[in-house]
Amino acid sequence: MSHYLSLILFTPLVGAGLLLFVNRRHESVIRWIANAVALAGFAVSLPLWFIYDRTSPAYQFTERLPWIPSIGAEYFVGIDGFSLLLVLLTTLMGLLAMVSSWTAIRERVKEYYICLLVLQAGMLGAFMALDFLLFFVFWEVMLVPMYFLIGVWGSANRLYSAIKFFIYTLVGSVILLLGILALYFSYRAQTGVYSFDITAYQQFGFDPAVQWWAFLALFIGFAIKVPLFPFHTWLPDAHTDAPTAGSVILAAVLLKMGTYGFIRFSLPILPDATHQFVPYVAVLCLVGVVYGALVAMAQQDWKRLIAYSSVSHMAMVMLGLLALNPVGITGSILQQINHGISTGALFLLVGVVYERRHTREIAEYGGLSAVMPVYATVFLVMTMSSIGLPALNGFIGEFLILQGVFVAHKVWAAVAASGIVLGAAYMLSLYQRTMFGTVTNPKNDGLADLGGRELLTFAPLIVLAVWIGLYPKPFLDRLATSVDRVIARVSPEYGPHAMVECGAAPTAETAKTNPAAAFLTAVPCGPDGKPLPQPGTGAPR
Amino acid sequence: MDSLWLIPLLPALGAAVNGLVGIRLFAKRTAGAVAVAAMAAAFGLSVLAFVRLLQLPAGVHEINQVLVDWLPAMPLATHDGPSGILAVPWGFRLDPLSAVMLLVVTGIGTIIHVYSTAYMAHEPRGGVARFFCYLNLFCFFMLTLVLGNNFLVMFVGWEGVGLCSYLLIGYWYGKTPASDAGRKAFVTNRIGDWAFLLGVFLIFFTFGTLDFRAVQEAAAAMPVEAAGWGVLSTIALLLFVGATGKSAQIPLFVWLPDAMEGPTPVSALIHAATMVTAGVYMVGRNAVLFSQAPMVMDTVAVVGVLTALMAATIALVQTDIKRVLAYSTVSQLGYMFAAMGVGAFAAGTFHLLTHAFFKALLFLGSGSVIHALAGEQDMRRMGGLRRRLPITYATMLVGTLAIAGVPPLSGFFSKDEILFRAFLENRIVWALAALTALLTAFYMFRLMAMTFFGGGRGATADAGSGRPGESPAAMTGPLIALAAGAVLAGFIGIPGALGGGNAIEHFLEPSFSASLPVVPPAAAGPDASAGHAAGGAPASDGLALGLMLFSVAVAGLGIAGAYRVYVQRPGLAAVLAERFAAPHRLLTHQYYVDALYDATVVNGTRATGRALAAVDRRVVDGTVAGASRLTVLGAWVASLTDRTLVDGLVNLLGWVSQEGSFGFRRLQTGLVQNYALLMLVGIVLFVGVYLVVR
Amino acid sequence: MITETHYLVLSAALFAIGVVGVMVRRNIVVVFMSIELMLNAVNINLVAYSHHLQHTVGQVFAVFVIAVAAAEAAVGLAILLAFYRNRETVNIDDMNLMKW
Amino acid sequence: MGEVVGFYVLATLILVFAGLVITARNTTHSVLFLMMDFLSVAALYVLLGAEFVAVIQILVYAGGIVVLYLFVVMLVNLKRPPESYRDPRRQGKLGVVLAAAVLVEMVAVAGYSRVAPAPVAAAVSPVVGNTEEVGWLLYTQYLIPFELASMLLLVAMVGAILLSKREL
Repeated sequence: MSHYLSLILFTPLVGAGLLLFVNRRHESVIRWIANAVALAGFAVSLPLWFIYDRTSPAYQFTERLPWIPSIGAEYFVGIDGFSLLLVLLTTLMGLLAMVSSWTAIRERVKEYYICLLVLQAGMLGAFMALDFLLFFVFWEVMLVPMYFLIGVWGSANRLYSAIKFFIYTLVGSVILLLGILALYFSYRAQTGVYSFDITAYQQFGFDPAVQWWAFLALFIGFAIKVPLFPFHTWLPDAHTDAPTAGSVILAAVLLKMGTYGFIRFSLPILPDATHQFVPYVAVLCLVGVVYGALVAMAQQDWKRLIAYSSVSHMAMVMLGLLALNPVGITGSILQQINHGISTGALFLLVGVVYERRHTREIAEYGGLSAVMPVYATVFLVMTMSSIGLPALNGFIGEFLILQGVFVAHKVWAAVAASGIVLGAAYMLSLYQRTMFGTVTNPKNDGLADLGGRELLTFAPLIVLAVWIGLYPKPFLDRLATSVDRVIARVSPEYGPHAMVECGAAPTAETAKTNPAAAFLTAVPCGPDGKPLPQPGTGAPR
Repeated sequence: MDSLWLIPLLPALGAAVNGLVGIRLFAKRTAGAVAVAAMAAAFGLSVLAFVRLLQLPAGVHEINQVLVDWLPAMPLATHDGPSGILAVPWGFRLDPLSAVMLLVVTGIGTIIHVYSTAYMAHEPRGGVARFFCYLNLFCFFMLTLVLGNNFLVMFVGWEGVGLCSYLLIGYWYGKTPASDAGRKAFVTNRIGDWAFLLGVFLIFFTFGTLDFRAVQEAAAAMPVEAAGWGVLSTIALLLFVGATGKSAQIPLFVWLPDAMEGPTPVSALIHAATMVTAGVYMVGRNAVLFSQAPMVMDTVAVVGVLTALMAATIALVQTDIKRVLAYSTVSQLGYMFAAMGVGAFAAGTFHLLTHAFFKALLFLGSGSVIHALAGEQDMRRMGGLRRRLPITYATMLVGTLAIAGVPPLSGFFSKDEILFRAFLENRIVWALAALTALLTAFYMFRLMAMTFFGGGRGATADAGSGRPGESPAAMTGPLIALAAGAVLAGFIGIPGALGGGNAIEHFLEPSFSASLPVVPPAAAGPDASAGHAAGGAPASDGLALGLMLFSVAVAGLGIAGAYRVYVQRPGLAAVLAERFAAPHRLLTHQYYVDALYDATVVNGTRATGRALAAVDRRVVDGTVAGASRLTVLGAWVASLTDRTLVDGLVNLLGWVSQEGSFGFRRLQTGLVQNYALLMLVGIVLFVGVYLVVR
Repeated sequence: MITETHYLVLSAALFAIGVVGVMVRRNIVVVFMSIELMLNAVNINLVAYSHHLQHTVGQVFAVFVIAVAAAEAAVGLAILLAFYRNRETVNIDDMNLMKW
Repeated sequence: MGEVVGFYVLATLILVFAGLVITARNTTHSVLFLMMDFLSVAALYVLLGAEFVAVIQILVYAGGIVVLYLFVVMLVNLKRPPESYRDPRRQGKLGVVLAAAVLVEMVAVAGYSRVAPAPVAAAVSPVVGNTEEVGWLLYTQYLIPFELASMLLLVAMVGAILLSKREL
């Protein structure tokens, strides 16, 4: 048992505590400390990438301490492939958000950075928690700093947006809590043990009726966070009025909480209910994909447009999960990372011009290519990443999702794929309206191009976008065993397959009684973890 | 030359150098030199690779190289259960078809790069580097498209060239029409890509692999879907829709004419020679698959020939020199699709090759004209340039003759081969194709006549005052090289009827048939695609000769017509336009297709978007707001109750205690000793109680 | 024979004297001293029982009480000085501002 | 016998000096009587076999605290008589009555209570001698209270300095 995850988790909190002791007048000291802490947080989390054992299907780096023994709640953290990528995304985006705020925030600097750091700790905790109650606590912890970020440092309509964000998500949280408690008591009723341990839940067969209600409750909680149509209306407001770093964190990490919730809780804990709900949720996703894209097309506000594009993209991510096959789920997770990178970058980009011009009205801009060529280039790369140009990250995710969905249901894939056509339409339209043409607004004449610090924030994102686009294997490898674990729960028919491919086949009756167990024993076979034939010129099957 | 992947990598490096360093630092010449060097090196490697392909032992027709895993193996169900595996490598394959495309892309690409160094010389310094960066990037993606050994790698190139096309069309981003055209091109292509992607999904679902060769083999093993619509037909149709987007066929052809807003070398390279032929290439790549779906083949042929005819008619009345060429390109692409549709894959590819030469030549020639006239593109303001631009005139004449199908230029052989095969397969297609050939000859000579013959008009007249005529050597050199190509390229495909060996058809054959080793090359019997021609009896030689004469006659008719109308009697065109006003208007407005699309799809989508945005604000968000209002109302009611009832009780209690406390207040004297006194009282009582109850 | 009861009565008497001092005197210094007397009364008790029970722990507590007394005296007198500096008086009856 | 005589002599001294402390008009006299009282109590401790506490009593009380009182009395240079104002609400007489009541009650308690003599003592300490035993207890069983007491003194010191300094 190591304390590595706790180290990662508490680094931002320690930083926030440190900031408490700094006099508020020393703004540059505060900035340096906060940025250093964020950098340290990222540096501390980075070795995870290397020491994570990609062949093991178990939760790794687990840490388990009693927390509230009387109700069975524990401080139980651990990560698998999903959380690994999301934790790294969080620390990276947290760092970039921090760096991007250097000049953008001029008032209440200390409180701002404390909020950001606490927010980061909340997100990390939510991604690491393996105890349902602990997860819920971190889930709520994220809410408060975000509320302040929007409400205090936001733009014109910030109070409305902040309260809307807070109350809307809180409603979801309450219903989520009901679902958690339903599972908790149901688990107690059937096993006699008080526990919030989700690793136990994931191996436990809940009563179908309980599953149905619990899925509904969890669905509402998570769907609001995703946000899935028609629960999405808080998102454009929150994004529009949040400060840049807030938008970045919101888009890059916070939205992932919803989809992460589905993959971590709803799918593996409630497999029967999942199968019942898939058609309905998928319809919402499909509506979301098309609807979000169409509404984005009509937006006049830069950030609102990207916010609606998020609605569309996140619906696509959800749809990938609902494919309930390895490719769809893998694509979905990868697309979460991709969405974090590209949409995070897009919000950072909006932040750059917002800081210079203090308006997000698309019509106020135009012809920026001429005055800010580097900016235009970065924006182009991220636009392309966002609309899924092959060789950039977005394509890999979208392809895997759509291929997975296609196998599950062909019409869904056809409808969802239309989202990429519409995506090109609205993003290129945005690009044209802002970057192309001549500079018509004299205020845009002297805009400074990206500075060194700003360029530094985009460099890792561009590198990641290209890396995932060209060689996503390291990412997909780290997801494989975790995906298999979920698949073994929701789509056991994929179990025997891996067995056949992986040598040592368990006996037929083990496979019959518990396909999931048979599948799991079959996973670690082969030292390289994938004894699969080399595709290519092989004979057709 | 073991590394096919080096070929696309070189232009990518060139693009990276120009993009990262060049835009800031390079002089115009340096930027051009870097780009040309990258392309020339890629061309050299391509030739080496081609030679190596020729040296392969008999029976082996491809070089397959897997660079690295792209998507690692993941289990995914196919139509026969959950045992499929989705795995995609970065794999490259050189076979005869891709070798031809490879040479076209790198060869013509290099020539056009050289041309661009002169053509773009007036641009600002950073702009030149940017231009070459895009152009090299385009070549990278095009080569990836050509060399990819599976659908996904091809799709990288497929979309990548779309991006570069977008960037290059919008190269002069300050001009609204340019950026509009770029966006239109990209989005229209995306519609095609939508179908293409679905086709790819279905291919995996059906065959469990995305490798081209494996798919062809598997498709060949399935029954021909002659009678009923089957999954192969669906796949083929989806792929073909993708091809219509990229190759500007009905119904997605509208973007190509607009794409002429880009610089002329771009039009030559991307929108004539290479990118737009990607659709044709893709169909050829999947020849076996398409052959198994005859209904789709018919669709391809009909769409191709209709596009060819429609574009040719539109080209008749265009006045912008580049738009004429653009519609001509659409028309010629239709030709190629018609060839593919009638099963003449080799002929289609042959035409692709020859077309790449003469259309690039024509575009570059028109660029030379535009360059000489300082940007003038309207043919009505040209004329009499024959003497002013002798090299341009001569080379363009070669190109025009080639496209018109005058023997022995390259266009004659390839076009004739298509017509011959169409005649054998489908007379209607043949008839329409022949009509198109007539129109082609006509409008091309109309272009020549309006540009080079007659007296100076408009821009030519203005420029007559002493502007030096001919373009620099860096522009005329490529023109001459391409002209040589346009003359000579045909000789690799001299049909059997003329005593030739039709070398290209035999060379390409392995790419269009399944199971290479199974069919011995010597047998030359009927196979999946190219059976009829090779197996044709000597009797068909006579037919072939007859058709050849016919098409020469058609070309001659077209040329003569154009000569009569535009050179001998210059007024006649206007008269004709007036007499046939309605058809003329229809043609000048391109059959109102653009207007129709704008009115329905484009504005429909936009209006839907606006409507949904309103719905989102009013209804969806309105519901949320309504819920919150309801809550507020409830809160108001509750607070009313609270104030009157609940608070009333509390206030009563407070009032009572307040009144009562006036008495107790006197205890609070503030004197320490009084407090001590009270403590003492407490102690006394306490101890007293203790003593009593002890 | 002196029993612990003798000591208890002695300490009770001393305590009572301290209480009287606290109650009747108005000079706050004297009041403080009276408190010291009461603490001493307690200490006598503790030490007496320590003797009676033959266990040292009572003395330990006496030591603690002395420590607390010292602290009390120091802080209390410091407060007194501060008060005197402001009000020029040590009369406890003048210190009645902290009411209500 | 000597113990009885000693006790009664010392008890008389203690009570007399205590009475003088609270009755003396002059505050300085009060302080001196207080010192005498403390010394008598110290002697009583010796009588009880608690030499260590006796020494502490002399050092801390008679030596330290009394001197502190003396300083304060000197510093508080009274311009007007200290007890000139008399608050009518103070009920001093009632206080005296209550004090008497307390006395009576406590004497009653003392009379009633009978503590079983010397229950084991368990011979916890490995050392002999009063001072050693006290020290041993302080540093073993009562280490934490002992340290806390030191913290308390430190805080008191800081507080006293803070309060009595004119300007911070």
